[in-house]
Amino acid sequence: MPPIREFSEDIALVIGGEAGRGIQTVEQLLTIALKLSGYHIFATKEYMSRIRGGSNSTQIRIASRPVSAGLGRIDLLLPLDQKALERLRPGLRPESVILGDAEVLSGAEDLIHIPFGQLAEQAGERRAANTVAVGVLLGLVGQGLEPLLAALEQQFADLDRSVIDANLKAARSGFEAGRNLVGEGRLALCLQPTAAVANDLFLTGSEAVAYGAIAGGCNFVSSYPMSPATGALLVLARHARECGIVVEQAEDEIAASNMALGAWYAGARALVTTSGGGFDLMTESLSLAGMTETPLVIHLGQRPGPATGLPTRTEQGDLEMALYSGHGEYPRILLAPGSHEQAFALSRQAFDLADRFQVPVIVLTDQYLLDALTNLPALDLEPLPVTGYTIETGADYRRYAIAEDGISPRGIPGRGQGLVCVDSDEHDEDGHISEDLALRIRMVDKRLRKLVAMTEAALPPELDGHPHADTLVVTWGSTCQIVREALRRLHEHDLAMLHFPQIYPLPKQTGDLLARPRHLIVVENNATGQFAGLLQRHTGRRADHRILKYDGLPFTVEELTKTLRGLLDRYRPDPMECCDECD
Amino acid sequence: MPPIREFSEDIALVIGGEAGRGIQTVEQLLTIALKLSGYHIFATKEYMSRIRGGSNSTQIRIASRPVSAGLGRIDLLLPLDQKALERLRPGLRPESVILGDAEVLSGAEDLIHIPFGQLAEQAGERRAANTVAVGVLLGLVGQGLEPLLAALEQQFADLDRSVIDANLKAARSGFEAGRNLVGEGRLALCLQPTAAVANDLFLTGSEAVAYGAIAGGCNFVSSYPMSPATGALLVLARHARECGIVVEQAEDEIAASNMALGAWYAGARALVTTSGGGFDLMTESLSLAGMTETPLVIHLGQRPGPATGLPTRTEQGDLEMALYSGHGEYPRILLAPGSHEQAFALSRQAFDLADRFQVPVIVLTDQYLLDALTNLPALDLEPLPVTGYTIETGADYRRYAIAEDGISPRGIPGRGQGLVCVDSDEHDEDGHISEDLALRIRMVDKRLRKLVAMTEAALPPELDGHPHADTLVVTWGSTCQIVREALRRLHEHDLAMLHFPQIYPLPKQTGDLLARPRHLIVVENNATGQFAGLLQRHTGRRADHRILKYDGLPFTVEELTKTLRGLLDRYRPDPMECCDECD
Amino acid sequence: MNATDYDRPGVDMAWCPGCGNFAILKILKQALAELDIPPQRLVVASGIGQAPKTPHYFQTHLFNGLHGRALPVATGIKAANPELLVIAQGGDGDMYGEGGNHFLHTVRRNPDLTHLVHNNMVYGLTKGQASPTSLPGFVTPLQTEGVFQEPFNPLAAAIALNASFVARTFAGAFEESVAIFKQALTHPGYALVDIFQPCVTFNRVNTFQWFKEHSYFLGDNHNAEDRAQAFQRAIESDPWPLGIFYRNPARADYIGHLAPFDGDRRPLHSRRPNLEALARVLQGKRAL
Amino acid sequence: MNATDYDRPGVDMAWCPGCGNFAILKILKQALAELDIPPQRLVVASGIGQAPKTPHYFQTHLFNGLHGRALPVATGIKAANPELLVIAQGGDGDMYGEGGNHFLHTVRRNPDLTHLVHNNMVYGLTKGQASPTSLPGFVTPLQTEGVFQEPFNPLAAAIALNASFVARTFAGAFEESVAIFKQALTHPGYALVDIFQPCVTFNRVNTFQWFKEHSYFLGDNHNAEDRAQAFQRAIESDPWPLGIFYRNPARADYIGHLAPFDGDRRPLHSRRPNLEALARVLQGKRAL
Ligand SMILES: Cc1ncc(C[n+]2csc(CCOP(=O)(O)OP(=O)(O)O)c2C)c(N)n1
Ligand SMILES: Cc1ncc(C[n+]2csc(CCOP(=O)(O)OP(=O)(O)O)c2C)c(N)n1
Ligand code: SF4
Ligand code: SF4
Ligand SMILES: [Mg+2]
Ligand SMILES: [Mg+2]
Repeated sequence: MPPIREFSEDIALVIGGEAGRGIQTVEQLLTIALKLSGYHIFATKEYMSRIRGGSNSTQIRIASRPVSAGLGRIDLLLPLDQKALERLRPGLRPESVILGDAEVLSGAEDLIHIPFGQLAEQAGERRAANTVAVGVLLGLVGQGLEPLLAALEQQFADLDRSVIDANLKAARSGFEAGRNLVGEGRLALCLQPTAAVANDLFLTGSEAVAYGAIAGGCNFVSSYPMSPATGALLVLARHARECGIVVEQAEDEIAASNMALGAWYAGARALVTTSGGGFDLMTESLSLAGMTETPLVIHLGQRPGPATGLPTRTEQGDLEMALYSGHGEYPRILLAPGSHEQAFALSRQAFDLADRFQVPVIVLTDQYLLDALTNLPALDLEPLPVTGYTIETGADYRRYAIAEDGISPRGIPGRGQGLVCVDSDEHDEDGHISEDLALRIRMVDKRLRKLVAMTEAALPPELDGHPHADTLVVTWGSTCQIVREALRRLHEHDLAMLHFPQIYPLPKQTGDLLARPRHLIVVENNATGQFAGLLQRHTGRRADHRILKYDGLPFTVEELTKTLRGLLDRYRPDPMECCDECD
Repeated sequence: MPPIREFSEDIALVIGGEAGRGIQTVEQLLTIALKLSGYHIFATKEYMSRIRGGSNSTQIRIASRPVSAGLGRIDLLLPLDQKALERLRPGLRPESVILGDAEVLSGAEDLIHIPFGQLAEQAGERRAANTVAVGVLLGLVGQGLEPLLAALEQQFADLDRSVIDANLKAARSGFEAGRNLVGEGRLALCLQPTAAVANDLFLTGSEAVAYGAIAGGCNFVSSYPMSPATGALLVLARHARECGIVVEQAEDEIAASNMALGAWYAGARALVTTSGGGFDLMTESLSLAGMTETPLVIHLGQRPGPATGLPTRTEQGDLEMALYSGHGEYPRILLAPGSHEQAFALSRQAFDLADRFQVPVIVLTDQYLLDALTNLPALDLEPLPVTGYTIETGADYRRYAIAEDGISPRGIPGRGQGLVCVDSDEHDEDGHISEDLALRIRMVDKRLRKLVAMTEAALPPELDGHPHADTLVVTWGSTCQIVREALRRLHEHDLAMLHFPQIYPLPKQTGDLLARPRHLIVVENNATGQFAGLLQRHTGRRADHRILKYDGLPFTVEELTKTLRGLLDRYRPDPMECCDECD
Repeated sequence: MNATDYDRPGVDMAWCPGCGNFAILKILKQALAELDIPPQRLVVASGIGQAPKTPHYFQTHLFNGLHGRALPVATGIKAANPELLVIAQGGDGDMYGEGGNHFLHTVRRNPDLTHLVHNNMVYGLTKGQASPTSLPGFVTPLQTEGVFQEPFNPLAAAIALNASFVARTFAGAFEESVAIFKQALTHPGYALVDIFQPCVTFNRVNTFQWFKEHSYFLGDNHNAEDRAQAFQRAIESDPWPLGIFYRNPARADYIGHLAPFDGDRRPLHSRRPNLEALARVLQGKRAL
Repeated sequence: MNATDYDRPGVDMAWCPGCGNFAILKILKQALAELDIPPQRLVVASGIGQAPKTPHYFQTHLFNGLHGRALPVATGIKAANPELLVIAQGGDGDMYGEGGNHFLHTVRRNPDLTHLVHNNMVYGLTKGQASPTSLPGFVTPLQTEGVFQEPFNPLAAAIALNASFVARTFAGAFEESVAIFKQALTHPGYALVDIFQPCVTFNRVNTFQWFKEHSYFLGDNHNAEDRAQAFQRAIESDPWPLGIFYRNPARADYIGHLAPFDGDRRPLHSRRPNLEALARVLQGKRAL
């Protein structure tokens, strides 16, 4: 019998299994039951591009305090099959615990065996083995079983009553087995529930993006399915009726973005959601949005490229594409949320900015963030001034009247007496084709002039730590919370981080902020350091180190902690000053 | 009677008229006749996006020595209609001469009237007025009439004999009228013919690109028509039979680039030719080329964007798009010819580089260069090692065998016993889908590793002037010769220019070359200074001045001379040192 | 209204003298006038080419977008504001070449649009390459040995896709064309009108005279609700029939299937974001 | 050859157990074996989806490109080397959705390709959204109130485009399918085979059983050279006919119209660049 293992405060549970064999149900039941029991949750997924088979896993951080980043370590491993055990075992530490059914797992002597299958059979439903497993985990945690029973009722509502009952029974016997493990002193999970968490919101990144869009007044979405961006589309489709959203699955991405432009032109607030390959096909419309000054919001869920790449994995490899593609010269805005709250907030803000500046706004996320599930106390639903950017036209309306700030008042067909003419050719103030080359200059200048106001309105980077810290770690997008937690672990007062929710245009203060630190480190989930390149181009400041990762997986808190520690040690004038206690 | 006007050595003749009314025929007849008479020619066009009407013009530089850039000044104006006269008149200088038919032109007291219409009528063909005009110009130049007569015979070969004869007669009477002007001492064009020029090649930029492609082994072109890139396609179509080229007008640009990839995969050397909007649609295939490591050559003829923009004008606004679009991270090569010779050489080299490194190569030109017509003594037809980059496969062939330099031997289906499997997903060495994340890293590294050899092979920038000059002017693409001529006019020994035929990867020495001068000036035919941005990103060196132009027209030698002169004056420590004689 | 009410005085038209586009513009203005459509209610989405310049030449709202992309833009406009009368207008290359995929799927979707295709069997604006409808043997600077592909038959394709309204006319037949345009404009659903249009500059084969001599209007005995019969007539060539080939009144209405318009056809621009609904949705994300 | 000669032992197949793709792979291997096609002469160009993974699972050259783009890639391959036997393979979303425009124009071009479309009436790889061929009423996480668009009818469309070979079969009909595949593979020109394929995971409506019960093979009395008749049969639904609907032996050969292959079918890779010809061309640029 193995020694007692005790985990406290923040537990990393990993469930592994093949696609289509219930791993997703286990995750859903368990996370919701845990959250309803008052635990903070941060769950991330890692899966193959196939519908059935393969080997996927979910990491669920169960914690007594809010958590918002993925870990590298595994405290508890729940392999649903042999393949999962073998694939995930190399990641185990000596203190890790494997929980499983010895009947389906072999070669794991250190396994804490629980006869999932047998208990399920006893409950009257062989296929309820996974339900038993969920019960065991809840038993280990030690709060009530009720949340799980309620979740089961809901999840299986469409099934026969007898199946539901068997599952409830299975959950109960799993729960008891879990309690027994604790009672026998074989395993102890020492977590503090917080009552308020039960009432928290519980969202994936995709949901945060979609709800943010709705909050931003999105009432039109046209897209073509593509991982990992389809999630947000499905959320909008689910609430289309309730929230009043036109949902259109286009024949291709070209149609999707052109429909969205048509919709914006006619007064809707339209979104397209896609990934890199789909974005390529929209670059023509991006350029069209630039020339016609039609607002557009694109959600770009990144995944590893080039081409089809790794369709279900994560990467931040599309920044430069988002920034530079679409021919010709015209302003655009790039936002990149670093958390679920920010995904909501920026997705919402994207609509405001697009409408205000009449430019395309691109929200860059990635598979890691979109699929991550977490609890949050609340989201900001105070109404933004979502109207007021368009006008009721008079009979003498001119769509492209030369404006000092570059922003010509935008009319909408059917609202007012004016005719709203927009043109992809270079045009006159009325919106009609023109080859007046002096006018050309005025129009280019007008469009580019918006950059002044856009830069002024740019979301400021968020500093964490002392503004004069010696070493500054820069993040953009989904790496934010991972780095933040790593920094918390390093608790070095001469180390700060700067997160950029807005990638372009870069806020004015960027140059100053980057000029200060002696050491500049940029963290990116890609192979070439695209944001570091952008910073250098715009501020002249070259990153001293770039921490890059491009195997399709997100960074983990531990690996960043270690890499940063290594760099700090190199930066320290006298390495002897560094003591072990720092860690 | 106006005073005698004398022009020597280098004459700027401008012909203006509406589309579809013979201006093109005038230009063709005149340029070929002049070239056959031994004069150096550089002719550029400026035209509206319409088939008939509007107001277009052609500038023909007629010179005693080689010329390869457009001027701003007009020495001789030949307006074929009133609109042309009015539009072009503001560009005239006091010493300019207007030649025309007072019957169709009004309000031009300074006009040298020649009754084109009346002479044509006398020749028996009212519509031969333009032929008369060409005759007059040849008469002014004073060499023989034979080249024009021969050109007329050829140009009008399909017409009735009586029409041809009338035109020949018209040409003769025009010629006499021209000789008379000289004889009367009203006008003198003092040009020195060079016998050898008569036997020079006479090419547009489009032809240079197309012939370069053929020299590079191009035997497949699939494209969708788009100005200004259609020209090269038509040249290839014209010689398809003679040179053995598959020519396919695709249904759209997406099909065009995918066909080209299929063709390369199967062993052809394929080209696509397009402009910015079409390129947007190809970015998906660009990324595919990157992942599958299939060579691809794209000719990108730039025009002012965004969107439809100014379809028939010129700009260098697509550099960043060409460099960064197509999702994910993979190497590519960007070339940008600065002259007709270079258009031929780089277009040819593009095939070699694409095949050698198994990457997409983009050749950036623009409307100015593509439509410009000039004479050249010769082009380099020495065979390049156009084969040898692909192998005959063995049964154990692996398309993506990990290679030290990143370049896996490329096989072709049907050549050898091996199976050639290429995949847009991340793949194993065999070319089959893989989700092995450790392999992912090796494959990313393999692809990006090619950049080392690609950088080593990068075409060096071309320095004109002293390597330690105080001020360095940087050019890329078609501005090269214009700047070169401006520098020649400035003849400052502390001023040099550096032209980049290769934009990416930048050659290693770039940083050093840019670090030296005290003043760095970048000249670009766009609004945002894209190449200056690229240089800053890659070398850290910021341009002190960017000379930009974005009205749809190319720079002229005069305006660059003036702007550079102004900058040099500002740079000079003591402006008093500058004397007027310098100019 | 009068056709002249749509005039834009002083506009510089970029078409060649004698181009069939002038006739089509005249037909369109007449049909709109007879239907009393105020310019403020009319939006024309167009692509790039000679034909798509049309909306610049009369009084209308217009979205002159990219080559091939008028249909999805038009669909987006209609789906954002069903009160507008929406036309998608362009050339044969525009709509059947670059935009072919949108054609297929717009027909399947069946939004209430009028689709006007100026079919001159050539690429006009880019100076005379073959278009998908160019006839075999047509020689151009690009198709130097003549077109050999099967010409795209838009009518047969639309009928195969079960389009709800399929017609063809000839720019030279003013009266008949006005009548067909009016039917298309008032048809509830997607309506295709392919218009034979002479291009005097780049198509010296399919001239005004040629179209006139090689086409005729379907007689009264044609039953436009019989799909097989419509197909049979659509694949006829030389002479080419003109008229309304096919009509399917049973096709579902697109707008009615969009959640926000079920029982409420007000344009989206007149609606406020529904933050209460979102609050309810989010409330649901707190519990199970 | 034997079907097993195409096996790739030990390959990990990403399809769900019971998926119709297994049956199609088996049919394809059998047809290739009976026709004695060595893998070295065969190239499969495919897109992205579940169906386009097929060529990874047997011995063949393959170009597994992008979603929707198999047809132009296949055309490029064939036009670079007419000696290869080229298949374009993919799903219904791949070929009729994203790739719809290529479908239209490949049919017009008529290159000698076999076009295999695994039609499961759903987007498999992206987890169950509607495809262009999904039937009305089909409910998905995206089409939450059911599909309402007209389903895309690939056979009717291909016949409208005057395709040179148009067939449909069912993955569950092994013998008949092998025969149809063999005809398609040996047909000189573009040959479409649309294959009803059950998706056991995301299409619970159009199951194996459903396809079996709702389809039947055309009898001997069907005249595949009669275009109108073919169209009539192609628009029939429930039950859906299977078999070879249409064949047009008169369609022109694509390769024969490409200048380099006129009288010389050697692949382009075996040819040297023709610098002499270029020199002649350039010589011409010196004179008039
Ligand atoms: C993406 C893209 N590709 C190509 C072009 C160039 N282009 C402009 S119009 C046109 C074709 C014109 O032919 P058609 O659509 O038949 O219209 P027409 O001029 O004959 O009325 C082309 C190829 C473009 N503007 N955009
Ligand atoms: C440009 C682009 N858009 C979207 C996708 C995502 N995607 C991959 S497969 C697929 C559809 C799969 O359906 P289908 O073609 O019917 O094939 P199946 O999986 O059903 O065999 C989609 C939308 C993609 N890979 N590329
Ligand atoms: S080129 Fe043809 S289509 Fe275009 S305006 Fe002229 S005649 Fe009309
Ligand atoms: S999802 Fe459907 S099509 Fe894809 S492998 Fe599974 S059963 Fe086959
Ligand atoms: Mg046309
Ligand atoms: Mg499918």
